[in-house]
Amino acid sequence: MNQLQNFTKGFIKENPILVLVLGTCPTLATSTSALNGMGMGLATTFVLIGSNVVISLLANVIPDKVRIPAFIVVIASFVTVVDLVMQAYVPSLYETLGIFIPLIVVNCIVLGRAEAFANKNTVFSSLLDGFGMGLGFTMALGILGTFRELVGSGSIFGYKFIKGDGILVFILAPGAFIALGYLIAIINRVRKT
Amino acid sequence: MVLSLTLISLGASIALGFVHEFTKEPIELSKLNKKIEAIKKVVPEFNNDPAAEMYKLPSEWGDSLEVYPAKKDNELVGYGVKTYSKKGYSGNITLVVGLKPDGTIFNITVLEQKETPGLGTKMVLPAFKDQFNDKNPASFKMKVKKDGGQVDAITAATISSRAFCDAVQNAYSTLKKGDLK
Amino acid sequence: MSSTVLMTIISLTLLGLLSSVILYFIAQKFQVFEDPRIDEIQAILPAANCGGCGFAGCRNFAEALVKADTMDGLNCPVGGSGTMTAAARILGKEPVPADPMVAVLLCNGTPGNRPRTSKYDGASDCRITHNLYAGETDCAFGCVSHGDCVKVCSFDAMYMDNRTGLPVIIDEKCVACGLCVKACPRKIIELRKKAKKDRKLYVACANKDKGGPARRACKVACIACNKCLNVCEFGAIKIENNLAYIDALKCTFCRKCVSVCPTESILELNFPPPKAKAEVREATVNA
Amino acid sequence: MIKTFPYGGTHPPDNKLTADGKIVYPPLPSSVSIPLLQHAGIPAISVVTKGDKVLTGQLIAKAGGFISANIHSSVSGVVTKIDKVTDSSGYKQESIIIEVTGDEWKDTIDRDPAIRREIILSGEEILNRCLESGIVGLGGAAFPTHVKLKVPAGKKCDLLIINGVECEPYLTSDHRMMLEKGEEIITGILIMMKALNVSRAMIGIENNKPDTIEHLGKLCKEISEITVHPLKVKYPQGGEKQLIKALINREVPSGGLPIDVGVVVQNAGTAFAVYEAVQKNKPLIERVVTITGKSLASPSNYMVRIGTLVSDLIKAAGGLPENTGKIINGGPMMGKAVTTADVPVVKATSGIVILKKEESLRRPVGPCIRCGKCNTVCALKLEPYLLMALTRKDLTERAETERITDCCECGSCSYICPAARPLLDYIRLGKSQVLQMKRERTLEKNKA
Amino acid sequence: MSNVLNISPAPHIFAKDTTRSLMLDVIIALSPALIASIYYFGYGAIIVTLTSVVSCLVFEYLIQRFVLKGPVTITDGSAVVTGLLLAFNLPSNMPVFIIIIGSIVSIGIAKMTFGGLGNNPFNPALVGRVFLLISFPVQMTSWPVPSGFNTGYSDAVTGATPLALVKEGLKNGESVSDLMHQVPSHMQMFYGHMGGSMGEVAAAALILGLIYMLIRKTITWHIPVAVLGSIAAFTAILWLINPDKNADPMFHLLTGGVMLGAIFMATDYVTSPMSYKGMIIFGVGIGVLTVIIRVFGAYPEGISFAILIMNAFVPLMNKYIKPVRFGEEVSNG
Amino acid sequence: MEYIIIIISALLVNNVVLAQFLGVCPFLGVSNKVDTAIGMGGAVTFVIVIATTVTYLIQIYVLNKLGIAFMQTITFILVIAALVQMVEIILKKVSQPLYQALGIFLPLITTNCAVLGVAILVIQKNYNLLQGVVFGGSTALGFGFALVIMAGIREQLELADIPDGMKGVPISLVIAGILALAFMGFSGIVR
Ligand SMILES: Cc1cc2nc3c(=O)[nH]c(=O)nc-3n(C[C@H](O)[C@H](O)[C@H](O)COP(=O)(O)O)c2cc1C
Ligand SMILES: Cc1cc2nc3c(=O)[nH]c(=O)nc-3n(C[C@H](O)[C@H](O)[C@H](O)COP(=O)(O)O)c2cc1C
Ligand SMILES: Cc1cc2nc3c(=O)[nH]c(=O)nc-3n(C[C@H](O)[C@H](O)[C@H](O)COP(=O)(O)O)c2cc1C
Ligand SMILES: Cc1cc2nc3c(=O)[nH]c(=O)nc-3n(C[C@H](O)[C@H](O)[C@H](O)CO)c2cc1C
Ligand code: SF4
Ligand code: SF4
Ligand code: SF4
Ligand code: SF4
Ligand code: FES
Repeated sequence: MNQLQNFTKGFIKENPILVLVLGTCPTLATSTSALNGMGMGLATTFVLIGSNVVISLLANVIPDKVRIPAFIVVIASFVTVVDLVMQAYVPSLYETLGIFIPLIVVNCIVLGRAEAFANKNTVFSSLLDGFGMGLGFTMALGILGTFRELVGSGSIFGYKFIKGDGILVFILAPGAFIALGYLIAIINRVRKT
Repeated sequence: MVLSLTLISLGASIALGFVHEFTKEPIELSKLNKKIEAIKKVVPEFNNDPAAEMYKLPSEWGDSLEVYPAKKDNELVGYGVKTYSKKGYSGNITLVVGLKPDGTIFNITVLEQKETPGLGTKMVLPAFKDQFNDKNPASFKMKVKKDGGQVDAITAATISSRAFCDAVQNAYSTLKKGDLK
Repeated sequence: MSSTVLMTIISLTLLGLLSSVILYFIAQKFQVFEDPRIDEIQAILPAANCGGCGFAGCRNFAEALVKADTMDGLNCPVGGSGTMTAAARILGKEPVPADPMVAVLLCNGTPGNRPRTSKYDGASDCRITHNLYAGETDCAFGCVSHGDCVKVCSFDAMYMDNRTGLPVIIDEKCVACGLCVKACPRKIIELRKKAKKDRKLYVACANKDKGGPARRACKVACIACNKCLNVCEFGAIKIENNLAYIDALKCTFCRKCVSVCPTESILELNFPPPKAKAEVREATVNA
Repeated sequence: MIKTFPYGGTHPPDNKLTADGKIVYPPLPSSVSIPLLQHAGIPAISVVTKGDKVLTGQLIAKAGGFISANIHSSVSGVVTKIDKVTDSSGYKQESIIIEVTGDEWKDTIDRDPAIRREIILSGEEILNRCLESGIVGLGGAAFPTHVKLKVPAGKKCDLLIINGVECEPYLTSDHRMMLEKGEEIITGILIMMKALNVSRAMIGIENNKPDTIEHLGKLCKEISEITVHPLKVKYPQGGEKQLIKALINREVPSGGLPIDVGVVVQNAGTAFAVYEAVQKNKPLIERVVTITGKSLASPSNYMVRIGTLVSDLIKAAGGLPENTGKIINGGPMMGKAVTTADVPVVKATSGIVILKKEESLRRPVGPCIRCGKCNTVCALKLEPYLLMALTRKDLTERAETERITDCCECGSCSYICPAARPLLDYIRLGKSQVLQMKRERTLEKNKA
Repeated sequence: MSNVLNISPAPHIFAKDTTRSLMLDVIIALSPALIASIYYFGYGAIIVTLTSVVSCLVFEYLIQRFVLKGPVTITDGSAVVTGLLLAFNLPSNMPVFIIIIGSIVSIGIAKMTFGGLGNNPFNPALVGRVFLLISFPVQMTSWPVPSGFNTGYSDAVTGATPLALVKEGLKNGESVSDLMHQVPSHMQMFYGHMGGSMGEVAAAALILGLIYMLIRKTITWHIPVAVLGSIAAFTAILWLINPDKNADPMFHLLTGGVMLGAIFMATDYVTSPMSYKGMIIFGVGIGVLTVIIRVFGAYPEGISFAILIMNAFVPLMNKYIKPVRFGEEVSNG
Repeated sequence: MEYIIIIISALLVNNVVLAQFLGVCPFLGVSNKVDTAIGMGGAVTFVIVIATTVTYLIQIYVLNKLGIAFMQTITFILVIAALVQMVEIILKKVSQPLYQALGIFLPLITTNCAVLGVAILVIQKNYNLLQGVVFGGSTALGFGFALVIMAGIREQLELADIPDGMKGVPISLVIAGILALAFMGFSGIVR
């Protein structure tokens, strides 16, 4: 597979959220605003790239039988790094994302990529794959976050341009589900044609 | 194979141990900063280290509140009182209330709240919280109008507004009992 | 090195050790052996899950392929010979060549050809109509035009022609999965060997009534007059149950039968002009 | 309180236009077509060939097996051909076509109208006579009566129920029969009781036929074994399961037969046919048919020779009205629409209903609004909306566990549905698919 | 050829009721309440109703025509019912754009997404209402006070509803007997002289509608009786335990959306169980949840939530609560 | 009382899936059949209760004692992964029927973020062990509850004609949205 494809397939074709529907929890929880969504996306991207690279490096030395626990250790380490670094340098974002930072560990995308891709591919391909997937994730979160922020509170990236409130539901739980539902439906349609 | 996993764990733990070492201080610092920043916002200009001079006062509810005296050239210019209320719509509301030495409210910031976005969260907006500035709880009735007070509640978020008043009142009463002349 | 770092290292290493031991034992106990070739073959199958191979889905077919001794009788009509050769290569077996097939409709009962004798007013479903009665015309064998076949085709290879009231098969899209054959309650869709340039020559009729009633019911019905049987030099035609049938494996496309058929029930498609009868249907509609 | 079955049911407008029409004997037709399959089971086998001369009442086709029935010529004449003729099944069926030359009866038949009450034949002989005479149930299913009157080994029968309900709108053939041939019917009942060896019989009649209830009640006054029971008007009370439930509160188990609860149900007309066969040695060659419809000039009840074309009857009833949209063989709830008026009357034909164009069309189908009305009217407590949905999605196995095969095809669900869903259309299809699946399953089992 | 007969499987005759006639019955049954609310709230009621009904119809048309590209069935009347009921659930001074958003949600999200009439698991009008309640809490909780027929719309005098007043009062430690002086008398409430959503205030008019629908057999008694009965029973127990902290059952029945919900919204065919047993359980569930939310929850009124929550259980009820088939459990005596 | 509040809060008011967004993937993935939903609900409850107990003890007696609380994530996930597999083994030995009912779901649970999420939340909320277990158990029941309702609705919709693009995940999300909307009615029942 060519390298460009490794990079771009995460955007639409195999977009982790919109097509594979993985990692739904952080998607729903952290897309209350564009900024939060993208923050989460970038944190996940970092973990993805890191774990993909390390795992593709180690793939040959890890025996098959302890593959999964080994992957988990690697991934969890990166997550802890992100956790600590964010706590230190972007404390306010860290607070809003809350429990969903440690939960990157169980985000199926990360483990899934490690299993399905990094395990079998070169370091460079894995890096591109992780980066692309991460960006796809970030993009989807960004779109969802922007939409929810726009209709939910009438602002974009915190910049408010309508007076009063938006349609509050959209920054609450029900709105998250509904908005993601329609977003995926639209993507389904677009992909079909 | 047991060995390889052990080695990976070893590698990971070494890396993590060091990252932790590196970030330990910035994390402490950022936590501290948040407090200091908050205090800076709510009291007149000062040049001491309120965090270092922090002391605790027993509150009416049996526990104690942190009080941060702010001094300019060793003269008391105000107090930052870290206060809270459990009566919020969801979870506790934690504020830092800045009071001048005479008990007049200088400014308030919200440290922590988990209210509903778009409803209770409006308490962080100046439109609501700034109505307390320059009011002295001794004369100002710290209750929402619905309950016979003078505070304009956030529309459709009376509960949050009440909790806010409650927290402010708590700060004032605590300070008054202990320190305020 | 601070004590925290030390603690970290010791505890995590211990934990890693412990869990690796646990997981190792578990892994040993629980390895379910699954032939990796199943995955490989599934990967090359079209993933249409149409059941054209006779199995519940592509995965089941892959399992069957891996298990089977020879590839005899195992064929994925959707993937065609390319896929089957690839599968054979993975398995190290001989591919069994299967002729490409295509679905054809053995009925030409357009409204012009088949006068309507009643009006159906029940649920729109071929099977229901078929269970109820002979249909809107006097032909109890022909298409009842509710498109059950079209509904099941998952390759968009069929549509109902509103003018003729008959399903039309799009040769390029049809993969010969046979779903329509199964769906049709009148059993009037047949999978025939695909000829070059999509040429087709077949008796487009399924009426097993005797000549008279058949003809009365439909202008282009096969009346079993035996003329085609007699003119065919290749023994490709047989007549059973008052109905002629042209064997696609023996037919050479000489087209002699076409001209002798008194009812024009032999259809020739995709032949070069002048005798291009692809418009037969339309012609008869307009009539 | 007046009896009825407890759950479900509906009440379509009666429209019994011919309730007061005495049974008319129409002129003989010029030819008859007698299908070889007009009963439940396998077709009869023709014993005549083209050109044969036959007498009225002569055997022309022999029962093709145990569940099958003899067929007799209903006229005297010449067999012109044996050919496929479209009958009310909607398909072409093998039939014997006889050109009528006169009305010469076979001389073994006792044509004396006087009533013979005395039953001389033994139970065994009665069964034989029914078999010979080609008697089948006239209530609709046309199940061979000799089979039904023979209680299977291991089963017990303690009651005969006579179905005089006639719950179908429009139809009045049983009504008129019971009114005009009451005594024969009572004798027929006694004959069947003898064959079944039971000492009790009940006649169930819906309340909308007070004259019949009174008439039969009077006739049965002295006969303590037979009682007449008025029933509340409710469709489908004529269904045997409902009738049994209404009369004696026994529930035929799902998938079972009335005999499983010790009951045999026979139609009132069947009792008359049994009487004629046993006492008069007359085979089943004619029956009462109601020809009716709002647009028809003179709707009435006719005593019709089997094989007469419906078109001939309609002519007798004033001719086919201009705006006819549908001709139904049977009642409007369960009858079959026919493609042409040239279909023959068969043993099971109880009536011909003619609907005007505007009455004959279905309403446009809408989505199911889950109103539950279909569930409420289903006397078998099925969930028709669900059965239809399952069939539409080809979920045959689930349809089986939802007991689709219990459906008696009464049509109440389709009748009531406000969204005009073709419920029964799909349920019928689903039933056939479940049966197919079961057949395949047993095949599979036998193979293994 | 001209006289070709029609053929269809049996049966060949049909009952008179159609989907449209049933919907029409509901509309007729709703009209007393509509008249009452116009009487109490004036032009506002008319504007809200019109906006809601028209926009429901328009959105159903647009979606069927341009998004689903299927047949257009707006004439079946279900969208009108949804529109009416949505309007009935709103204050009579609702800004028009919010009503339109409510219609989009009702028709677009809650109904057409699932394939239109008959497929939606949740009551469309209530989804619309709850969506608005949470999105626009301010507008959704300022209730115009009935003032005879008035012509004001956006400037109507607003006040709290009896439920809200009592709830607020109880929270502040006042006793029920004190509070009862602040709210209209039971008789006034019965006739609808109180603040509230435009269609729900006049219990008398709603009961009239119930009687009509029962006579016409549009609905059966099971759901309304189960809802009202369980609310009465539950609140009676609370009231008997502590009459000073809990309002009497009559108060609970007459205030808020209980009547409207029990009679018109819990009975929606599409979103309620099929079997009578299921209906009773459904109704009791609604009753109990309503009281729980009213007494313990943040919202003064809970019936819309209660109905929606019970809607979610309907498929399970339909799956597990089935009629015992004829001949399934034979007990022949 | 305190426990009742924890239970109601976790079950209804702050339902894991509908309000807290944990375990959404299996909620969407394993909700097409009521029977499997019940199985999954049971399996998750089982694992969560055990996992919270073990992780709680590890946090208190290992991580906190050693001053390495920041290692929470990595230890918890390893423990959970090992635990799930151990449960699988033990279950197979101890109870065959239970294994057959829950076994197929166990591998799915490791990557269910509800399990790790609850373990972390118990620590964050400063619960004691019993509170933690009750919280974990009722959270898991809340998960099963939502899952079963969802499965019921989806089974019914299987017979309906849903617009093509909405089939599968999108419609499930919309249903979840409306459910979340309805569950907001419980807000305020417990603070
Ligand atoms: C989902 C939801 C979130 C809410 N959030 C808050 C909130 O954060 N703060 C608040 O005071 N009220 C909140 N409320 C509203 C309260 O339940 C209550 O209705 C309101 O405070 C009544 O106050 P009012 O008199 O100002 O209208 C919320 C309601 C709902 C349904
Ligand atoms: C829905 C339904 C309605 C029926 N209505 C009648 C009826 O009105 N009169 C009748 O004699 N048989 C009716 N039958 C047929 C009876 O169930 C039963 O088969 C018949 O009475 C048996 O008598 P037979 O064998 O003499 O025909 C009906 C059957 C069904 C399924
Ligand atoms: C079916 C239905 C459900 C309702 N649900 C609610 C609700 O959940 N919350 C609410 O505040 N109002 C709801 N309302 C409106 C209330 O009944 C009422 O207008 C308002 O909440 C309080 O009015 P009251 O104090 O007169 O009861 C509903 C109305 C209806 C008809
Ligand atoms: C008795 C009855 C009650 C109804 N109640 C409602 C309702 O509460 N909300 C609504 O949107 N539609 C209602 N409808 C209309 C219709 O059933 C509803 O829009 C469907 O849910 C749409 O699929 C009702 C219809 C009937 C016949
Ligand atoms: S036309 Fe028939 S055989 Fe061809 S792809 Fe479609 S269903 Fe299969
Ligand atoms: S070919 Fe068969 S399935 Fe297709 S429309 Fe005709 S009758 Fe129906
Ligand atoms: S036709 Fe079948 S399903 Fe319908 S009501 Fe009658 S018995 Fe029930
Ligand atoms: S009667 Fe018709 S609309 Fe009503 S539930 Fe049955 S099928 Fe659906
Ligand atoms: S992200 Fe939470 S379960 Fe998948």
